[in-house]
Amino acid sequence: MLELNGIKKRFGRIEVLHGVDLRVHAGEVHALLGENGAGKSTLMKILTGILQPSEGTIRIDGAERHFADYDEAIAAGVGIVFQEFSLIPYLDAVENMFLGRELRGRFGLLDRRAMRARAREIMRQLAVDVPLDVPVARLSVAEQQFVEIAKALSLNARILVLDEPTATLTPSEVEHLFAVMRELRRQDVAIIFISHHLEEIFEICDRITVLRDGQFVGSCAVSEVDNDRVVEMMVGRRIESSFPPKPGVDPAAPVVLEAEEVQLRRGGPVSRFELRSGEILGFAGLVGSGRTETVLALLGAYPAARCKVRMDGVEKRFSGPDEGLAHGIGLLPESRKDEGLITSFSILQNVSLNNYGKYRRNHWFIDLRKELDCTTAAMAAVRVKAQGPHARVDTLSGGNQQKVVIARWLNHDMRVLIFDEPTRGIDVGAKAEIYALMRAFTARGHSIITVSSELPEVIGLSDRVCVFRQGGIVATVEGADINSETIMTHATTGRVEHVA
Amino acid sequence: QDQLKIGMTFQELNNPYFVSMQEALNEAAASIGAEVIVTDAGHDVAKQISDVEDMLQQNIDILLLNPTDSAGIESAVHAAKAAGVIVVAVDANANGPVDTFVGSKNRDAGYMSCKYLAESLNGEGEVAILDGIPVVPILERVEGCEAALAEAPGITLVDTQNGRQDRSVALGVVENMIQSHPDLAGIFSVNDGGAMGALAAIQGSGRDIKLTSVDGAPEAVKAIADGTPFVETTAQFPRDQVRVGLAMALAQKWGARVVPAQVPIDVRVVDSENAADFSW
Amino acid sequence: MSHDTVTAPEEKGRGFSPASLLRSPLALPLIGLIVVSCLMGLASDNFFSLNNILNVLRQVSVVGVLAVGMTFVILTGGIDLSVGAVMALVGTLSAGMMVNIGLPAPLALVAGIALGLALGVVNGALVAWGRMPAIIVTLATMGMARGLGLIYSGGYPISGLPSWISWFGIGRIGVIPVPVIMMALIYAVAWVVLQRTAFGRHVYAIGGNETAARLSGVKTRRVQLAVYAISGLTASLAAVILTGRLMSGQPNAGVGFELDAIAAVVLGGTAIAGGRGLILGTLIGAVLLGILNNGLNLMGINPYLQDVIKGFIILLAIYIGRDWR
Amino acid sequence: MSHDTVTAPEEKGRGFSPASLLRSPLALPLIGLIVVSCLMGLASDNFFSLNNILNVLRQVSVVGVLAVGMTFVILTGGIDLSVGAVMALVGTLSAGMMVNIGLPAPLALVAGIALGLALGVVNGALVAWGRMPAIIVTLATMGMARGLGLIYSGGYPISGLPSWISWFGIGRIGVIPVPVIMMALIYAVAWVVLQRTAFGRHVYAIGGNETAARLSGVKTRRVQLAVYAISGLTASLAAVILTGRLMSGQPNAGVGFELDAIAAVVLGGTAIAGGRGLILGTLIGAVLLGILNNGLNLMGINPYLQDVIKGFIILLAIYIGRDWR
Ligand SMILES: Nc1ncnc2c1ncn2[C@@H]1O[C@H](COP(=O)(O)OP(=O)(O)OP(=O)(O)O)[C@@H](O)[C@H]1O
Ligand SMILES: Nc1ncnc2c1ncn2[C@@H]1O[C@H](COP(=O)(O)OP(=O)(O)OP(=O)(O)O)[C@@H](O)[C@H]1O
Ligand SMILES: [Mg+2]
Ligand SMILES: [Mg+2]
Repeated sequence: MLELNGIKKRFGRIEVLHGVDLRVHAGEVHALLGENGAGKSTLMKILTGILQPSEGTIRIDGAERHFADYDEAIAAGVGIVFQEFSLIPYLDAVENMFLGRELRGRFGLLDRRAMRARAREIMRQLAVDVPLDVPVARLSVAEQQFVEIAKALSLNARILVLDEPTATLTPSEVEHLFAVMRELRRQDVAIIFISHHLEEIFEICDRITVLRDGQFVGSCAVSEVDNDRVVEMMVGRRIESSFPPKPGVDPAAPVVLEAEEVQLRRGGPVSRFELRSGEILGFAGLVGSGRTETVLALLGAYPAARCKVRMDGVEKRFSGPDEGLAHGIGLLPESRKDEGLITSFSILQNVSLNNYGKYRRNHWFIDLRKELDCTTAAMAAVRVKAQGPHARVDTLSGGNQQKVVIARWLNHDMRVLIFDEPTRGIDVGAKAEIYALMRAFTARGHSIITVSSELPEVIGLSDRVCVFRQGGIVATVEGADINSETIMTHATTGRVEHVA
Repeated sequence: QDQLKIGMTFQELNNPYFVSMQEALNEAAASIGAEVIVTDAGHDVAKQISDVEDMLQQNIDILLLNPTDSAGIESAVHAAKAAGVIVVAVDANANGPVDTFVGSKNRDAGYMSCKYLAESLNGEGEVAILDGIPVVPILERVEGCEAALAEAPGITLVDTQNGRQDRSVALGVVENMIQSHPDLAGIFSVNDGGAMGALAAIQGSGRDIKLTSVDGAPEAVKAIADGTPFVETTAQFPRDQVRVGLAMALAQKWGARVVPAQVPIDVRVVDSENAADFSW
Repeated sequence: MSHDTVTAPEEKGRGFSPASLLRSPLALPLIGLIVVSCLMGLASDNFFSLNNILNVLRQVSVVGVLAVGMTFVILTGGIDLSVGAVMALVGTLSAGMMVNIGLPAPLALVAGIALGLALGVVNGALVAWGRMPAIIVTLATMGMARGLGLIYSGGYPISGLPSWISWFGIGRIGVIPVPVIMMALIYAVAWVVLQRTAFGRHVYAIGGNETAARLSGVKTRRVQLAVYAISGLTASLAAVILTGRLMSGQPNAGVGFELDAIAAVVLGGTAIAGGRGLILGTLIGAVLLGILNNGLNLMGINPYLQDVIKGFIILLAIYIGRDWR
Repeated sequence: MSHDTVTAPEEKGRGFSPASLLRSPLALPLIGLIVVSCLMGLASDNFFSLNNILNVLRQVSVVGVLAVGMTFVILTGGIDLSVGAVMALVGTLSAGMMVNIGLPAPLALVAGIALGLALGVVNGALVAWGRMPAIIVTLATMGMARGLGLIYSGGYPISGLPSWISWFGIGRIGVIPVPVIMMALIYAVAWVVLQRTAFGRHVYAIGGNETAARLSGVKTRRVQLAVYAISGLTASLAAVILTGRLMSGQPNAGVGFELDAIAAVVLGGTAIAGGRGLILGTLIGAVLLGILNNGLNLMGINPYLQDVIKGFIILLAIYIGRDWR
């Protein structure tokens, strides 16, 4: 039904797609796989008219098509959920879903009732309960993701592209999404699905196409391959277990950071936890369970009702991430584009952003050479694929942008790193390396808190796991208790103590 | 021999008063075959200094200076003299070695207007002053006005507000004045621009308030002739100021060693009786 | 794990309970208006007279109308510094067409309005298709419009208009001044357009996130063009009122009015970065500014001091309201 | 996958090859400068004389210095409309301290500079800690500063300064006018601060993405405070030059200079939204504006027409340079 032939794409002098083919049939879920920067998003942008191919053709139902912009693609029945959000922060979910395609009633005025009813229906289909009346800026990242998905569904597209829709979702929500995808498949919609979670591929997809460095590697049915084979196609080599062994934390290890009382909202639950030297503490929980807010509150970046923190046994009250930084605590935020990167900066400038102490000359001035050397090393450590340290980060693929933020913190001499969804959008190969770097960091006696919605990641990486539910920690599990059943039980049914 | 080059810098050129001055200058220069360069400072002294500097780059022989501020322009006067240029201040004086100053008797103008106002109110009632941009000529008019009002014991000055010599600003300011002083009987405006705004406000309110002003602008004269509440304007003679100023400069150019340091130009009351015949 | 884990959305009341009113973005501008009015009322007896209230509204009308177009522009994240100059140019040329060319007055007014619209379209085209920053485009067109007005009039105001033109400035229907009625109508239309049409939603969307709006299929350039055109249109409607008030075409009228219009928009709770704000807030902001001018005049405060007080009150109002922005 | 997949970093040439110069963000402002200069040179014989070039630079110095602080502010995504008024207030009060209070002149100048800095700090505090939009904060402080200057001086300029003050305005060292030297020094310092210090990078970072900068530990509020303080500082340095040129304290000076400074910054290629731009671009922009004013005067163009031409050339320059923004 859909045929992309020999698609090439150049940005300036650099070719990022070298003649890619893609064939998708009606009523199939087709996985598009590849490492970060392989060209998946670029290919999808070409399909949807957002970028123009330098060469190559697009055929739908055998007819060659040119889309000058996304609107024309929509008219031809092609819809996409973008990897990066494209919602209007101050409009509500309904307005966002129908933006540019509003339903009109009398006198050409908006038919708000009809749009609302339609939005409710789509949300019901997705089995999520997203507030429809508040500005989407106030929704959690996952809720925003659902608004994005709902928006694409409202197009009734015949070809639907989902670019890493699950990166911010927890397993149960992924299930809801898959249910909807299966339903669409029954209705003969062709779905192109991009994800770095390979188990999802095996669960939902019918066929796969693999890209590597902008090159077409191969296309086959899912049933013909297994996990290792897919990884090999993507990366060009085998990857052993992605999680490094847990060395086990000495129970006598000193407590670096102790949260005595964190209460996000007045009257809400109070959480306590401690972070020991040399450990990775995982924060698990459902979307909106308050993990992000808790870590922000630690640093004073979220106005919690109460927040009592001790560092090395001394009571501290951080007024913001700058003070955290001064005490050796770094935060990698949840949303790289809005909160992590200066998109107009180069990689180099992003990496050194808060670390000029390292490259000072005569106390005041930046030592440009040292800055360049350190950045090049940091980039190599996390494998940023880019033209060089002076490339602007907004020309990088999503995963590579994430790596830049990680490189910023690993380049720093921090004692505690707080990573909120650190591997969002990162490919399997790079993930393993980042996990190894995290372990290397704790091996030096430092500590990490990692918030993750990916259960396997929390389980495979953490020495201990704090499980969140409804704004507070309901349980802290260690050792053999770190398994999906226990964590999910706590996360869904754990008792929340409400304190006045 | 080179053509004579005359530079004139105006404090503003979006005011009929200075526009007519410019017209008279152009006519006069044409009659003697001289070249004229004109700049508009827009009430910005710094720009006026730059304008003079630029004119000096063009080797002018005569600088007619209508300063937006007497003190601030001093360095430009020095620069001009240093370049051997004859400097005549027109309408407002400038500090520094100016050769001649030609200007209205502004204090008299204010005095005459307010005296007229007091008399037309039969010597009693509440009056207000519509002030303008604080530059010397305007301040002198207010001073003269206050002196005249002080001579009439039955007159009380109840309000002074700033209309910035701008018609639309003055309109709003006078509307408010009229609201807050139910017994207001007269208004003196420092210039005709502000007065036209005040006139609109008075007419809009339907109250009987007499208005006087300074300048003699065509619109004001017409309003006076039409028998509106605008009863008098003390006319200045902008065309004559520039003609006299140019003459003083030419006299020096021809070799005169003693020219008057100041040539005060008289002002004249224009009211309903002589308005029909008056123009700049 | 079912969806009750997603915290239930707090139902936003559709009705107007006092609490919902307090949470509305209009609440703070309104409170500011009430507080300032009361202060002025205490300080000056005349303040609360019907006559004075109508007086204030009439004075507000010119900036109030300018601020409507400015609201559209600011909502998209732009700015229009040319409104005062466009107003002056339109007023001057309309008057010129009546007096110098002898065009029938209604025709001249319509031609003037068309001209304002055209100037707005020029601004919009430069911003939307030229991809130039609005602040600099409109700064340049501001200078150009002023210059053109002065060239046309030679620096003289143009008077001698048919006397019925003053109806737009000082006429009344019943007790209500005509400019106040015009302003009210313009605000009503603007409200419907912003709140009840797709175009209005697109204006907000562009201010919220232009790229995202474009990717959603909003014709962002066309909308941008339109908001500057609207701003040109309201500037020329303001010119009609002003011409009626001044009974002449004034090439140098309205200097600095763009700043007053911006202040009105922002005092009314509209975010200067775009995306958020209500047209009624702008009306409140414009009235608030008008009351300040009027009240300080009524109190007979030294005009220099008035500037200081006005600045201070604007800061205070914005400071109190800043969480809503 | 070894790191040869990390494509070799394209060495950013430290040397100045012609190609790299063309790709630099300074290229277009520079081309604009050269084109306009040539046009002016063709139209007027005097234009390229050394005397006239120094004359232009001297005329540029006041706005040029104001534009330095403005560049810092705009790079963070802010704006400072108060610079002209602050300059006037500082000049007026310094002059007042010399003339009325009899303070020794150097002390009065230093006190004036400290005052300008303090006013900048007030702006910065309101923006950074008050979380209020810069445009409205500085609009209000602009009005307040003007009002205060007028109240202090009663509207009269303050003259009678010690004559050596004029050295700052019209003095020369060798052939070079003192204000030009001051301007050059200020630009040099600004360049080092922006390009070679952590503070400078943070200025750019805040303009690029304030949230990201804050979350990564940049003291965003302190940096914001600092840029407005710098703007206040450069405004008071401009006041020293201006006082030297005017030999008096002028409460009405510098009306509209904030717009000239903004135009210089934007003509120089700095994005009005912040995050991108170079201080040298601002210098080029300021000189470009100065050349326009000077050249149009030298050609003897009708002053009304000058505004139109200036607006047109600004639009043209920005239009040509827009891809770099
Ligand atoms: N505007 C641009 N200018 C220059 N290079 C670009 C631009 N956009 C993308 N690229 C480059 O194209 C390559 C492919 O990027 P793309 O976003 O398609 O990767 P991806 O496969 O989606 O990766 P990820 O899994 O990380 O999302 C990357 O190397 C990226 O740096
Ligand atoms: N700015 C905001 N205003 C109002 N509510 C918010 C805001 N940000 C988040 N919330 C709500 O707070 C709750 C907790 O969000 P938080 O982001 O801390 O959860 P999380 O456990 O990190 O989940 P996620 O995976 O979504 O990041 C969510 O229900 C969310 O809707
Ligand atoms: Mg991608
Ligand atoms: Mg989170």
